[in-house]
Amino acid sequence: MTDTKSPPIHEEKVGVYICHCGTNISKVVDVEGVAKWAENNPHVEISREYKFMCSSLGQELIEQDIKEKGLTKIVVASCSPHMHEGTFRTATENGGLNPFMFEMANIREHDSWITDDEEAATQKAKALVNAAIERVVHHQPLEEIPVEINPNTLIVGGGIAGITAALELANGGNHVYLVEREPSIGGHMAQLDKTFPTLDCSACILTPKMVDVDHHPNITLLTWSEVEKMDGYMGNFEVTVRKKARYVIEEHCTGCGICIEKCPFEVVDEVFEAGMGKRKVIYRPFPQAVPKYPVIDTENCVYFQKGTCKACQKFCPTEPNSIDFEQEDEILKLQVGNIILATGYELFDVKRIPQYGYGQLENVFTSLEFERMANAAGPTEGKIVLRDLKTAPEKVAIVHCVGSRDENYHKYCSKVCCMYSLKFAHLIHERLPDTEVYNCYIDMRTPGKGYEEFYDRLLKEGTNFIRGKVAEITDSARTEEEEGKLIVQVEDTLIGRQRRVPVDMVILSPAIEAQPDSKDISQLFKMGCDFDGFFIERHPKLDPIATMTEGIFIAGACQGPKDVPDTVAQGAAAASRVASLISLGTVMMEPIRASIDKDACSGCKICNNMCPYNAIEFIEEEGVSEVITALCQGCGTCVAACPSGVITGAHFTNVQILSQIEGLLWDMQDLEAVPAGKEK
Amino acid sequence: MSDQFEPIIVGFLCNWCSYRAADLAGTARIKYAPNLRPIRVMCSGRVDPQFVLQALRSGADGVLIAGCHPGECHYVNGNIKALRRFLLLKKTLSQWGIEDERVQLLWASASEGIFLAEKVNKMTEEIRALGPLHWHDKVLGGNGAIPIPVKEV
Amino acid sequence: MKKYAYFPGCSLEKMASSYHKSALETTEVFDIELQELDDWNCCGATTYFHVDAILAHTLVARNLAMAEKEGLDLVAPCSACYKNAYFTNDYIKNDPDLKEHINFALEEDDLQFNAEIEVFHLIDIFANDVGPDLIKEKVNNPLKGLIIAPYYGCQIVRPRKNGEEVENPQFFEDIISAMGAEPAYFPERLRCCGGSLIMTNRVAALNMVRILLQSAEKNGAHVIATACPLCQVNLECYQEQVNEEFGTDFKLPILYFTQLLGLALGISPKKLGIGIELVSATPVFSKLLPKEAN
Amino acid sequence: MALKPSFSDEISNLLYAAHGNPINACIQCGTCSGTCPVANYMDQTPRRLIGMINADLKEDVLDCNTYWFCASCYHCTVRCPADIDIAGVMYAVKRYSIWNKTYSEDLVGPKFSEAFVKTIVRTGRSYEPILAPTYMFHFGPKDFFHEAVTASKMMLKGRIPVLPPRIKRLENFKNMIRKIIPLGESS
Ligand SMILES: Cc1cc2nc3c(=O)[nH]c(=O)nc-3n(C[C@H](O)[C@H](O)[C@H](O)COP(=O)(O)OP(=O)(O)OC[C@H]3O[C@@H](n4cnc5c(N)ncnc54)[C@H](O)[C@@H]3O)c2cc1C
Ligand SMILES: Cc1cc2nc3c(=O)[nH]c(=O)nc-3n(C[C@H](O)[C@H](O)[C@H](O)COP(=O)(O)OP(=O)(O)OC[C@H]3O[C@@H](n4cnc5c(N)ncnc54)[C@H](O)[C@@H]3O)c2cc1C
Ligand code: SF4
Ligand code: SF4
Ligand code: SF4
Ligand code: SF4
Ligand code: SF4
Ligand code: SF4
Ligand code: SF4
Ligand code: SF4
Repeated sequence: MTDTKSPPIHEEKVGVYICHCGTNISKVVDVEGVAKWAENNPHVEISREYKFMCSSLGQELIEQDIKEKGLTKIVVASCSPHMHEGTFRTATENGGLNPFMFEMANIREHDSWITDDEEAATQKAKALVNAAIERVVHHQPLEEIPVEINPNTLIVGGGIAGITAALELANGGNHVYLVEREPSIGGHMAQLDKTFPTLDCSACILTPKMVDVDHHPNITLLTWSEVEKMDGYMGNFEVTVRKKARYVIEEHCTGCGICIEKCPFEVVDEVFEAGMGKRKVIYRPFPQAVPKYPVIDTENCVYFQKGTCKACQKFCPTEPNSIDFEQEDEILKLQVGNIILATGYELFDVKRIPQYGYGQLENVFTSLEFERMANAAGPTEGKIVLRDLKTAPEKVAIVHCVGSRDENYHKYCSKVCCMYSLKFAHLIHERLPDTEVYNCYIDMRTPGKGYEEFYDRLLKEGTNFIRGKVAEITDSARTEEEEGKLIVQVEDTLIGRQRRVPVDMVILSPAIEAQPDSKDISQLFKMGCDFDGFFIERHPKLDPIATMTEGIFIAGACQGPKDVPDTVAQGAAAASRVASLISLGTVMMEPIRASIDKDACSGCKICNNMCPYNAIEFIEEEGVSEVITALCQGCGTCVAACPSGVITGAHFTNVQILSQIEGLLWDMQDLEAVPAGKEK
Repeated sequence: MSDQFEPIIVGFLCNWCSYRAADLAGTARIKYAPNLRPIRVMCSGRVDPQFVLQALRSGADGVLIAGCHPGECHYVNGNIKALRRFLLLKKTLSQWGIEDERVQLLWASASEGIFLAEKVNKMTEEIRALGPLHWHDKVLGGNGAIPIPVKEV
Repeated sequence: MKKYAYFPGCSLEKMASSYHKSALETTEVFDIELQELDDWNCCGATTYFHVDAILAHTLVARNLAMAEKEGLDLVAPCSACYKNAYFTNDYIKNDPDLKEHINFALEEDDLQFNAEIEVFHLIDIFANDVGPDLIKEKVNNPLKGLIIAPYYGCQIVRPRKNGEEVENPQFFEDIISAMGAEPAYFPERLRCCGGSLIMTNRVAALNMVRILLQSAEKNGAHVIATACPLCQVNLECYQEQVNEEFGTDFKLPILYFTQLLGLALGISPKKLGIGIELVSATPVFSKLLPKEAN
Repeated sequence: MALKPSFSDEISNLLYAAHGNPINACIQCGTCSGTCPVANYMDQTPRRLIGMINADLKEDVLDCNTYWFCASCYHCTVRCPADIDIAGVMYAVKRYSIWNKTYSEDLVGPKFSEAFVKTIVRTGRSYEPILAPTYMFHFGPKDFFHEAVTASKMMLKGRIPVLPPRIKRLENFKNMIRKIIPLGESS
């Protein structure tokens, strides 16, 4: 290890400051004794004790000593570095030293507060102080890393989370690229009928926002597009986006929809209509889609499959014609400073629970199918009917917790399904007043403003609530009453009896799941996702928007199941986090980073896949590895892993930690035959 | 201090979880064995086996490595790498006759102050029962050769 | 040729001799040898577990150990035996303490069990080793026109926990189709027949049998196929009692799947033990469509 | 922890080697009871039994017929969202009750189990005719009649053996069992 910037170790002049913290420390630790003892360490120039080191007088003491006594390193033994490391680094800097020439010994939280044994506490304090001294002499000056923030932002996912974030940022004058992989933005909210608990029409509140996105001068909307690659780091990301061919030229198309009308072929719409309705082969997912341009589904298009048809092109009234069968995917490279991921959720595949009969018993529906059915713009124009599309059900059962709160599938609670199951009950009461509704639930989870009141309303509307998780749904009738019905078998746990409830229709409320590709997405964006596939936030309470990777933020259901109000709050919060970075222009990053001594690297590549952030690159030409400083988060995993020992973790170097270990064990050395502590 | 043997345990505590757990134990004034001497590392994944060996060599009777629970690592999965390294290291240590109790790995989140304190107490008791390590007699047989640090495979 | 250690279990000795016979006949067609364990002991069905779990595991392990000694995987035709063997094997694999305890006892019979074998149900052999395609190939007397209700019962699929396999298995249906017959829609096919309750709670058990018979009959089944002697006895021998108790009129023959398969393979009914049923299977065969002349 | 293990601890300890979660993980969802084909014949549904064990209601648990009526079909076990082996719990309570002889006299289950086990321990194989009288005694007259009729029909079809089968290495076998449980040495 070469020390180029610091004086040779023996010339270091360390100042040691032991804090009483009123009596918090001195009650148990012999502060004076420790201070005096520390003078014996050959590196120590001066050792003092003081009542309150963090007070301005305490800080001045340090500054003065640096200036007057020519101190080169500072040790403060007081509280946790999580408390005052910043304070004393500043004092060190004010004294004229690099702020990293400082080390803190925690003799309060880790010592005086955990024992009443004065002798032991004093001994431990000495060890901690000595360790800090032995460490600090190896400290190197470090500079915080300034990073300029590109003011453009990428938002991935155009659900209500992405839309909200995009509008917030764009309204503040920042440019946004909004990438959505479906032909239209809107996400799941666009599929819903009414939204709980106030029952506003989903389209009525969403459409205006979608239109705003469409017209906003600061938003570049890229639908039918996907991110393929992300390079760079906070402030300077380069993102590669594939804009899939629509086969419709956006510049010419007026969105008149004649092509859709004229296309002679229809297929079942598995995405937007959740399989409940059909769409043409050239289509817009729904009438209010944004953007308005249709897209050709090449897999089903007769022209693409068989080479004839072209009806859409024939009838397109624009000049020049807007249909272009030769169109190709476009690859775009975007430069952005920050990224917000708002990729939302998927629904649990209810076929994984065969005893609920979905796919086998025709009148078992999923919640999303029911939403489409209840939607006035949906396939049945809002009529609630069985699969035959004629018969109104006389009895409906709604099954809660399908795939949620279940160790066999997902352990977590999906949070929104109790509420929307109540909403469904209400919609049925409203449209089919004579129909009986049974909600089978384990616990009714309605925490939220106005939510419990909504539950209360449903109780009064006459919904039959059965507390019990449905065991199975069958068409195996055992009595006359059950003949021709779906039988919901469940224990009514409040009376302790198994019941068989014959109904005409069953609605399953499946778990909210992470997107099936969320692992890939998290790797693409070099951040983490949890076991269930939801993106991991930096802190579950105090930083639910940021991720462990600087410059990448998350919002909405991609972070965990949530309803629209929570999603909107996160979308706006993510936008404000990005906005504050943009307004700073340049941010300083902690210099705790790894670096590789290229000359000594053996090129074994072991470190390459150690790094959780993929911050280590192998340079083929030179046959060595290199740390991309801006991506490195300073965990030190690679440092510990390198068999050649050529990676240095700044501020946590091997020599610093090894010296700290020895300093810590100062009182044990004489027990050992061989004196350790040789420089490595 | 009483006359009984007081083992010295060097603790490598991860900055995000276990170090904070130790802070919390202090803030909550939980009383536990002062035998643990903590060193802060950014991540349990930073704990190089040579640190553990150095601590034992320099007179520690035990080493505690503590990090975030699996799945909660601040750096995605550094703790899993620590675990892997730890298991390898244990193999070597047991070949040298070093008892299992002396080197332990622990998951403690920032809120688990009491848990950490209890673990430190337990470990202190366990090592107290074993007695001092006497590394040089035990491992080197007095010949001064330095064992090769265990590396990732 | 594939070879397995065969653990017939107590009921196959006499009560289900037809299962025993037909199992041997049909496996032979597919070149599979079932080598009966020498001096096997009763595995206790479920009852041992009422008394002592370790005893139960030990008794099962004795049989397993004998199979292991031969270097063979174990096949059991009875679902209860299979379940016991499967779980004892599984538990011993995962619990070294249990293994030690059991081997301590097995010493007395000069045995040792390392849980290095696998345990299969007889029907697994036909579903996996043989497979529906090969069955189809060997069938020379397809059971055209016959509607067979596949009765899985409990322990072939449970308590193993492998998702859809458990709640929506298809292998029995596939075997039936391969015989040239039609598998009946049988929504209660996974429901317990109450076998172990017939002694302890007769009415409950009879009602459970009734539910199964009712479902099979309603869905047009001519016969119920089982893969377990306990299920067979329950569904067949108690039919009369069910009729008495509930005023029903069930006359559903209950045959082992190996008997039906044997017929499809052209083996004579006698060799398959057909003829000793309490509910005669003869009327069933009149349902068979005449064989096309070719 | 208390000095004397609670009833729920005792039952948990009896779940020897079973897979799954401890029974206090139960969320009282009722999937087990909703699934159970025998639930409507039981004094308490399986869910309630689990709840009662967790509440240490030892007397009430042992008094009810639930665990004797369990058919060991394992349907509850595979469906339990808390991954509790409910069928295993039923066995554990059965064992507890047999060991402590707390079952009520009019139940057939425990008698049957004991008789069955005795036969096997004596011969290594099970033999229905020997078994039948031991438990049939506990049937009501109507049940007994039914059993007798069914059994004689089976006898006619040659489906019940006349002589009890025995295994060959019976002494070894008995010694083996002695190592696990004390035999009443009645054989
Ligand atoms: C049946 C049902 C009823 C509901 N009812 C209500 C209700 O009444 N009230 C309420 O408050 N909440 C309700 N919710 C919840 C509501 O749907 C969600 O809170 C909300 O949709 C979450 O919005 P989001 O933007 O996070 O995700 P999403 O709506 O899922 O949007 C995500 C978007 O990202 C896109 N995307 C995904 N991956 C990528 C990628 N890799 N690249 C580009 N784009 C991508 C998707 O195509 C989608 O457009 C209901 C949910 C369901 C299932
Ligand atoms: C017993 C208990 C335990 C909890 N535990 C948890 C937990 O474990 N985890 C969790 O996530 N949440 C917990 N919570 C909830 C948590 O306390 C709240 O979510 C959180 O404190 C809300 O923060 P706030 O800033 O909105 O409000 P507050 O914390 O109430 O802060 C409001 C501030 O505004 C000041 N103020 C009020 N009016 C005026 C005025 N007119 N002018 C100037 N100042 C004013 C008040 O003095 C106060 O300082 C708990 C709550 C309780 C009651
Ligand atoms: S520096 Fe820390 S220990 Fe010292 S007075 Fe301030 S808070 Fe207390
Ligand atoms: S007909 Fe032409 S202009 Fe009209 S929507 Fe279709 S492509 Fe666009
Ligand atoms: S070419 Fe394709 S999209 Fe166009 S009308 Fe024909 S089928 Fe429809
Ligand atoms: S919100 Fe309700 S229905 Fe959804 S998982 Fe949670 S408890 Fe179950
Ligand atoms: S582990 Fe070390 S030697 Fe190997 S490539 Fe990385 S830096 Fe180079
Ligand atoms: S210190 Fe951690 S984040 Fe930085 S390069 Fe090494 S492994 Fe990656
Ligand atoms: S299914 Fe499991 S969690 Fe639900 S009540 Fe039964 S034991 Fe409890
Ligand atoms: S195992 Fe027992 S309790 Fe569980 S469902 Fe079957 S009969 Fe009921």
